[in-house]
Amino acid sequence: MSADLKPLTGANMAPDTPVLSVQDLTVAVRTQGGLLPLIRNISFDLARGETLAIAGESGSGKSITSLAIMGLLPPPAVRVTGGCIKLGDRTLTGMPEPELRAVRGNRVAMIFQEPMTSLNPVMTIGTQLIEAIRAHEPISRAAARRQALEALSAVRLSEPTRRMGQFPHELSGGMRQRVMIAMALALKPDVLIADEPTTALDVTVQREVLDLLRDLQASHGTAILLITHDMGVVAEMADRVVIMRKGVIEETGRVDDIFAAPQQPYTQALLAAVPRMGQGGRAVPRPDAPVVAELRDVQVRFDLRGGVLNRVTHRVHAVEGVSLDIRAGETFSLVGESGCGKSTIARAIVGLVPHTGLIRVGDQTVGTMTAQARKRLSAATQIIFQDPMAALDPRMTVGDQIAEPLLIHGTGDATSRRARAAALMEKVGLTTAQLDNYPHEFSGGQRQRICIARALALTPKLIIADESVSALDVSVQARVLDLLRSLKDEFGIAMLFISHDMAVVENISDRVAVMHLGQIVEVGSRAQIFGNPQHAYTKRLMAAVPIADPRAQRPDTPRMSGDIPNPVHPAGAIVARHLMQEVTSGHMVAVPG
Amino acid sequence: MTAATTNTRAVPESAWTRLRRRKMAMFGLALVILIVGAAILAPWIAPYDPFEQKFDGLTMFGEPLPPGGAYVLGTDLLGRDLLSRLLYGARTSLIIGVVANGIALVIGTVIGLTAGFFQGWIGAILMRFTDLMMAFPALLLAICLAAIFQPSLWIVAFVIAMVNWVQTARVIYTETSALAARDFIAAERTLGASTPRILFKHILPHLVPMIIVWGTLGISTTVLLEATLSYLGVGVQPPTPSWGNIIFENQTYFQSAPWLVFFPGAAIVVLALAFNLVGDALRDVLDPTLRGSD
Amino acid sequence: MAAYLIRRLIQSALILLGVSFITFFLLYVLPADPVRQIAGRSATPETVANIRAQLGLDQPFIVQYGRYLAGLFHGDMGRSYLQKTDVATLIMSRLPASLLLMVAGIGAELVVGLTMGVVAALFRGRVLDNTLMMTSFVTVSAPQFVVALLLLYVFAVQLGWFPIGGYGTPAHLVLPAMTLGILGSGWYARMMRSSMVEVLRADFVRTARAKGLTRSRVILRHALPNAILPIIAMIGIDIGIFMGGIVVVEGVFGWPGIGQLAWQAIQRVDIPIIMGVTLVSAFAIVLGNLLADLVAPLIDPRIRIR
Amino acid sequence: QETLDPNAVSGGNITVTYKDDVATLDPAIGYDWQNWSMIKSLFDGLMDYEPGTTTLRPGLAESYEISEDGLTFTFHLRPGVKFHNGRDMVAEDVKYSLDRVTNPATQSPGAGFFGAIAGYDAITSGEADTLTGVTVVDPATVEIKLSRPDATFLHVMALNFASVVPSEAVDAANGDFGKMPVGTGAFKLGDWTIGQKLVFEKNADYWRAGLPYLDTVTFEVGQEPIVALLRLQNGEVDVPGDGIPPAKFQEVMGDPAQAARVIEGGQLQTGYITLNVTTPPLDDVNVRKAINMAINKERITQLINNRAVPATQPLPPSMPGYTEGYAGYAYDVEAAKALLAEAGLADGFDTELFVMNTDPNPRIAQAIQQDLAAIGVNASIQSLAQANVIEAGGAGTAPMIWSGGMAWIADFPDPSNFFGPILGCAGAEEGGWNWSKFCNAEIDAEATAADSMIDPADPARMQMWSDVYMKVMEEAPWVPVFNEQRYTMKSERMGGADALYVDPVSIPVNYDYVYVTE
Ligand SMILES: Nc1ncnc2c1ncn2[C@@H]1O[C@H](COP(=O)(O)OP(=O)(O)OP(=O)(O)O)[C@@H](O)[C@H]1O
Ligand SMILES: Nc1ncnc2c1ncn2[C@@H]1O[C@H](COP(=O)(O)OP(=O)(O)OP(=O)(O)O)[C@@H](O)[C@H]1O
Ligand SMILES: [Mg+2]
Ligand SMILES: [Mg+2]
Ligand code: NI
Repeated sequence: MSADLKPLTGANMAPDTPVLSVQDLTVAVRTQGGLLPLIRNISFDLARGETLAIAGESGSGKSITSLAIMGLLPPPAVRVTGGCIKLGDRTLTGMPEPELRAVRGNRVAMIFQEPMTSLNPVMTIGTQLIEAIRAHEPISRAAARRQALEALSAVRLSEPTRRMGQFPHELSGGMRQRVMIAMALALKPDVLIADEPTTALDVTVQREVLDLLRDLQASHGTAILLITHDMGVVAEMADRVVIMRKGVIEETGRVDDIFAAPQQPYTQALLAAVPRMGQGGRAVPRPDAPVVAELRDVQVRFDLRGGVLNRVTHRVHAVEGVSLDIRAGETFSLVGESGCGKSTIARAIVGLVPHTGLIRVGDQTVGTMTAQARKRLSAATQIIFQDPMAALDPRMTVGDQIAEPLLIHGTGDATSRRARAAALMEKVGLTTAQLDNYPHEFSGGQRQRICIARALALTPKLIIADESVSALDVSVQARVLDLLRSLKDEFGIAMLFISHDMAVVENISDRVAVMHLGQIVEVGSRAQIFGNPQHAYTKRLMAAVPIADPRAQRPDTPRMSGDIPNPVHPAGAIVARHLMQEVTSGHMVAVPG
Repeated sequence: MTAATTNTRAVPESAWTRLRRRKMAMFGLALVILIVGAAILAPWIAPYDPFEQKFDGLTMFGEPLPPGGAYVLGTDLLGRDLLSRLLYGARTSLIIGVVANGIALVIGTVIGLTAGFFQGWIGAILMRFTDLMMAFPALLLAICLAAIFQPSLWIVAFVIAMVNWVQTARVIYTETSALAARDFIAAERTLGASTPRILFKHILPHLVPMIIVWGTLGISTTVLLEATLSYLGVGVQPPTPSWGNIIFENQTYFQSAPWLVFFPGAAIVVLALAFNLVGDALRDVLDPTLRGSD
Repeated sequence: MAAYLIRRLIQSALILLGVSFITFFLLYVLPADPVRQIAGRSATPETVANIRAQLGLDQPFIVQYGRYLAGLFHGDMGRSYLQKTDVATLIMSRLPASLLLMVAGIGAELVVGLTMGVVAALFRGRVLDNTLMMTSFVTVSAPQFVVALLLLYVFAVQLGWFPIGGYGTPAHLVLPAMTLGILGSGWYARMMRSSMVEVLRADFVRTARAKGLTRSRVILRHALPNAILPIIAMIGIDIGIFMGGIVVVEGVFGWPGIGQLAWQAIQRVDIPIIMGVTLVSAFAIVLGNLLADLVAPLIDPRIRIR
Repeated sequence: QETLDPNAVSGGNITVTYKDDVATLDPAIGYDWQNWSMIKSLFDGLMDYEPGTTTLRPGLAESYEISEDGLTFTFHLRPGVKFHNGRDMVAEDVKYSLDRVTNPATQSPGAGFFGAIAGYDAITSGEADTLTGVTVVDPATVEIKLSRPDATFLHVMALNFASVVPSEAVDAANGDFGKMPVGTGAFKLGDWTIGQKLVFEKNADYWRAGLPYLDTVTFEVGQEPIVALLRLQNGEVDVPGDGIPPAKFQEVMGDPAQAARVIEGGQLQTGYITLNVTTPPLDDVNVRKAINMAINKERITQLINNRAVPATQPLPPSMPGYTEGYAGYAYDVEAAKALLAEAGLADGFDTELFVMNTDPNPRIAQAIQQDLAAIGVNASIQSLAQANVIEAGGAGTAPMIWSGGMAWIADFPDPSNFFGPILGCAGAEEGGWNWSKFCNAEIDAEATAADSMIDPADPARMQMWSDVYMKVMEEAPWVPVFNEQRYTMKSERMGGADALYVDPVSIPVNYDYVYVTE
């Protein structure tokens, strides 16, 4: 693709005029009580070739701001009530829909938060790209196709020609996000708005997407408006940053300045909350503490059926011979890229998926269980699911849901259960007034805390936290981590912590296991893994973590553009197991080969 | 989400309070009450005996009388007062449209829910059975059952329930399978919740919107199905009136005596609509994600 | 794919077997005697017994059913008691008409219903939406016979646009298909509306708009195919409902389909015809469901056939 | 021999519609409303009727002789009659046809009519495969011997069931003769699209010179009566086979132009209620009489737009043997109540009334129900499919049945036709068509005696039949309700005497004699 810039609107424009200028923007939602502002008096400029980051906690109005720029505020309730948005010398606010349509995609493009749902599931990638191009350029289908292919190559998607004919569900999250970027960049827009482009991706993929954005910006000179709550991403990507909170701008400035000397207390708190590698607290390996959970040669396979008799033809080897011990009072972390089998182990421990091999929690062997044994197991171990929204029943009040385990286990009466639910709510930092609210009325972080409260209701011996903080913004994340840590100390609960965020893992763990394709490739104490990573895969994971310091220089990592490694094998196939070798006491590494 | 949580309501409103605020729902409810009331009070409010073939109810040539005059909605082909027959017919039609349809919904829900939740061989057997019933001509089944058992209102209601559960079962099955795979159900399992608890406390409430949609659509179809059965001679036996069989008895007269088709037809539409208004509102009110949007 | 088809066909065969058994049983216990119909009013008891024996109706149920099945496996659906001719011939001469009507009817139903649903969804909460949803209730509550006659009266008799009943040309098809289309559209309108409302909120629709596509393209190319997905399963269910409702429409429009054949056969307990029509319509339903399941992945690539 | 209509023009096509499909055109089997007259035009029997009347005349037999004892009939066949396939019709064909219709393998519903022919029992029991009573004297002469005298035998020979069919065509059809009929009639089957239409073509070689007038007759089946009438009004249909639907009756009669094309005629039909004499309390003759008195026949005829006349006895007025001046049981509620009280049922009783489920029968049943309620008899209605009502009637489980829609249009114009299967002992057994299960040996004997008389029109015989029916009325196993009148409508261009359109045998119209005027 050529590196020359698309001429900006109008010849009369001075080179230093901002491409995008937002002045006093106010967006309000119409409610029964009148207009309720969502964002107030937002102003910022975006210069050519610049990256401006908008950071801030969840619900601060970041997405609303970007949607206002695109003219895509959800009708009819939400609309712009004041201020103006200018693209070059054209005013976008109040522009009639057909004209606005010509601007969208062509001059301003947007990448949405959710790569999984932002592409039309029933259209091929190619069609979606081509139609975007042809909506703005009167060119033939063949020409548009060529252009689309170029765009796909530009985002370094492997086998672009084949991808053109594929459907979104056939691509991984990272690949879909690249398609979104290709689509946004195919028309060489002046401004690219990226709303949390990497939140849903795991570290290694996040790394690649960020690199890609930077490269494209360098070659096209596109101005990027980057929305994120990850301060690491801000530090790495942005030239300037806008900090938002509750619909207003708290602070604006150059990235270096803000990180070095934040002016507002909120910004200071935000930055303080960012977990950084190498800042882990005391780690206390407890080799003598009693074993709470014991896994021996655990294996989980999912059958894929087919054929006339619907017999098993393939199997997903999700977990392949995993053995580990979790001791009382310790935090054991499991890390690894998406699809490596972390959640499956978690589910096997609580008996949600059938397994072979031995899993013992306390004195309870997990397997085919009677209803009574099931209940006893649930009293001993609890899981906090990856997605808190999905794990709560949307049609039951949170109070009832927190009290439900007590009800199931026949503890206390209605009033005492409610009192306990109220106490738990307070323990996780929510108010008792919210007991009768429904899950959708809470923010993501709050929901996660509700899940924690529910998990604590039975005071289990082991809590499994599956990616419990990945989707939260830093300030909330810090609060939840603190909470988990204090609960662990208070009740002596053991914790299996699953995450792909190495910084968080380093902060919270006592011991760490690294998983790859269903097997553990390295296990040891936090110090051993982070201080002396042995396996190539572990090293790559470490390198992918963004550093929340604009001055830090990350060494270049080799880029991959391949698929997620595939754990599917034909039925009956035997998968080679890694041989583990002890490096130092308690630090085991898979022997390469 | 912060903004949304700041205006937390301290006292949650009951579903009824919220329902009461909706004008259309209240209108629908009023209609339902009106119809049910009319059905119950038929003997007191009907101007004439619904079975009496009035001497002055037909013209010399045996034609029914049009609306107006002594017979407000006109008379039928036997010279009976149409209004009185409609009022009494409401009883039959309510039993068919509400009770029979309700039983069908319950059967469909139970089968769909069981099959969708347990999958495995129970699910397979139930769904194959459902497929079989779907492939089986409902009308033939109805005719045979009714002929074997001798038609009466309750047999007819039973027959209608027997043929009408199939579609509901299919739809509920699909929905339940999807629900059962969701994380919050897994969460319930890890909490040690019993199967009945998961089914009734956590899955069933999510099926309510679907049940309401099929239930309200089912009202008019079952009322008409009863009429078809009457037409085939296996429905509610004459002279018992039902809205459906009034239409069917007189449908060939739609040109010469349109009132005989129009009024009962309108009654069915109003009944279905009334339940729909209430159902729609109820669905919204019971859906906590829509709370505050009213 | 082939394996899937074979598996489904085996399943279908089992379903048909079940249908044949139940129907045969119901007809066996039905309080009506086909021999009386055949023998006529002046027949002596000996004649009646003789005919009963000839038809094998004096045999135990299992023997009768076994014979019927054996016949079926040899492609023999038996002979009509009263028409004294092969049931297969009778059905085959009428089946094309029924299938044509069914396809056209479902087509009309979909066109009318889906359009109503989409329009209602686009104008959600406005007067047009309410009017359309109200209309959908009227159509599901309307008696078939009356609607059929009304259309016939207005469009054929009064306006003379179409022939008054009959079969043969496309013009003949319009009114019967329209009747079925109007009557069934209400269901689809309601389903489509809620499906469409949901899809219009989806992220990918926002993406499509962000690309600067025209409104019509966003609706027709992006929202519509996705909104139709849940409707496809409905069509499978609908074929069953359809087969039951076709009799009246065939009657009014003089459409020579199997509905009329079945109707007469039921009135006169012509068991071989009833069995034949039941099996053929069950087959159509099973096949329709299979087709719906095969079409679904064409529209939704996420559904994979295994 | 044949007097042709001087106004008649040859050629043209008419369109006739029916709701129900034509099941078969096999004369040995067809016994439906719509195929009866079609078969009449495709086939001929030895005997025939004057068009538009109930007067017998020779058909394929040019002449016939009856022996003194009335047991031997000798028929002399008309020479030069050809089947549609071109072959000459001979005496062998007559014998073959009679053998065929009586052979149990044919499953003819009309076999019972031939019970008087010698050897009938042997063939029905399977001991013989030919009727010993039928002999071919020479190719032009057939002799038929009866085992007992049968005054109605010539009528029987005029029935469709006695039609002469060519054996080679029956064999060639391989069981499907009903779909590929070959006869000697005025028309031959042209085209048959199953479920849609049949086209009859003129038989150019028809033995009645000059007939038929029409070139073709098209029958369109599967047409709802109300739609057929709309089409008639639109000029697309010439004769609606199912008549004028009740819903349209007043409209048609109210318009003079249309009313002028309506033809009214009598019909050999009686609508009645059977009272099961074996079921208490209907086994009490007083109860049956009370019920007879309770029915308001005038009102019931009004309900069907006065398209009938109230009946007093089983026979319709146009049937020979009808008792003139008999008033029957007059409508008298008080007298009825008194009779009931006498029977010890002053408070009435509960019973069931079975009825076939097609309009207007359930309506009539409701009117009957109301009349019964007036004397305290509480009858619940069982409105069922035809086959179920027939089953209940045959099994004797139905206390009362309204006959509408299922019976009884006479097969031939003779009083005996209303007795045998429906009022005689033979039909009273399990499964028979005598739904009142009325069996009186004395009356049966008198009926047999009347039928044994040789001359069917003998006034003494008519008197005997009149007696029989009067005695039946004494016992009151039926409530005769009305005799339906036929109302047919025709298109403007249809010609021919009105009588042809209300032909008592060829319903709805005698295709051989009608013509079109344009
Ligand atoms: N359609 C809507 N109607 C009413 N309020 C809305 C609507 N969409 C968003 N809001 C509110 O506007 C506020 C800002 O939302 P926005 O989506 O911009 O947050 P955000 O900063 O992007 O958060 P996140 O990091 O969670 O994506 C929130 O309080 C939210 O509840
Ligand atoms: N029910 C299932 N049927 C078939 N395959 C499954 C099933 N559940 C999980 N898998 C597969 O098993 C593998 C491991 O999945 P798992 O969810 O454990 O990964 P993970 O490490 O938790 O990934 P992530 O970080 O994305 O959550 C994946 O390839 C996944 O596709
Ligand atoms: Mg956002
Ligand atoms: Mg996971
Ligand atoms: Ni490896």
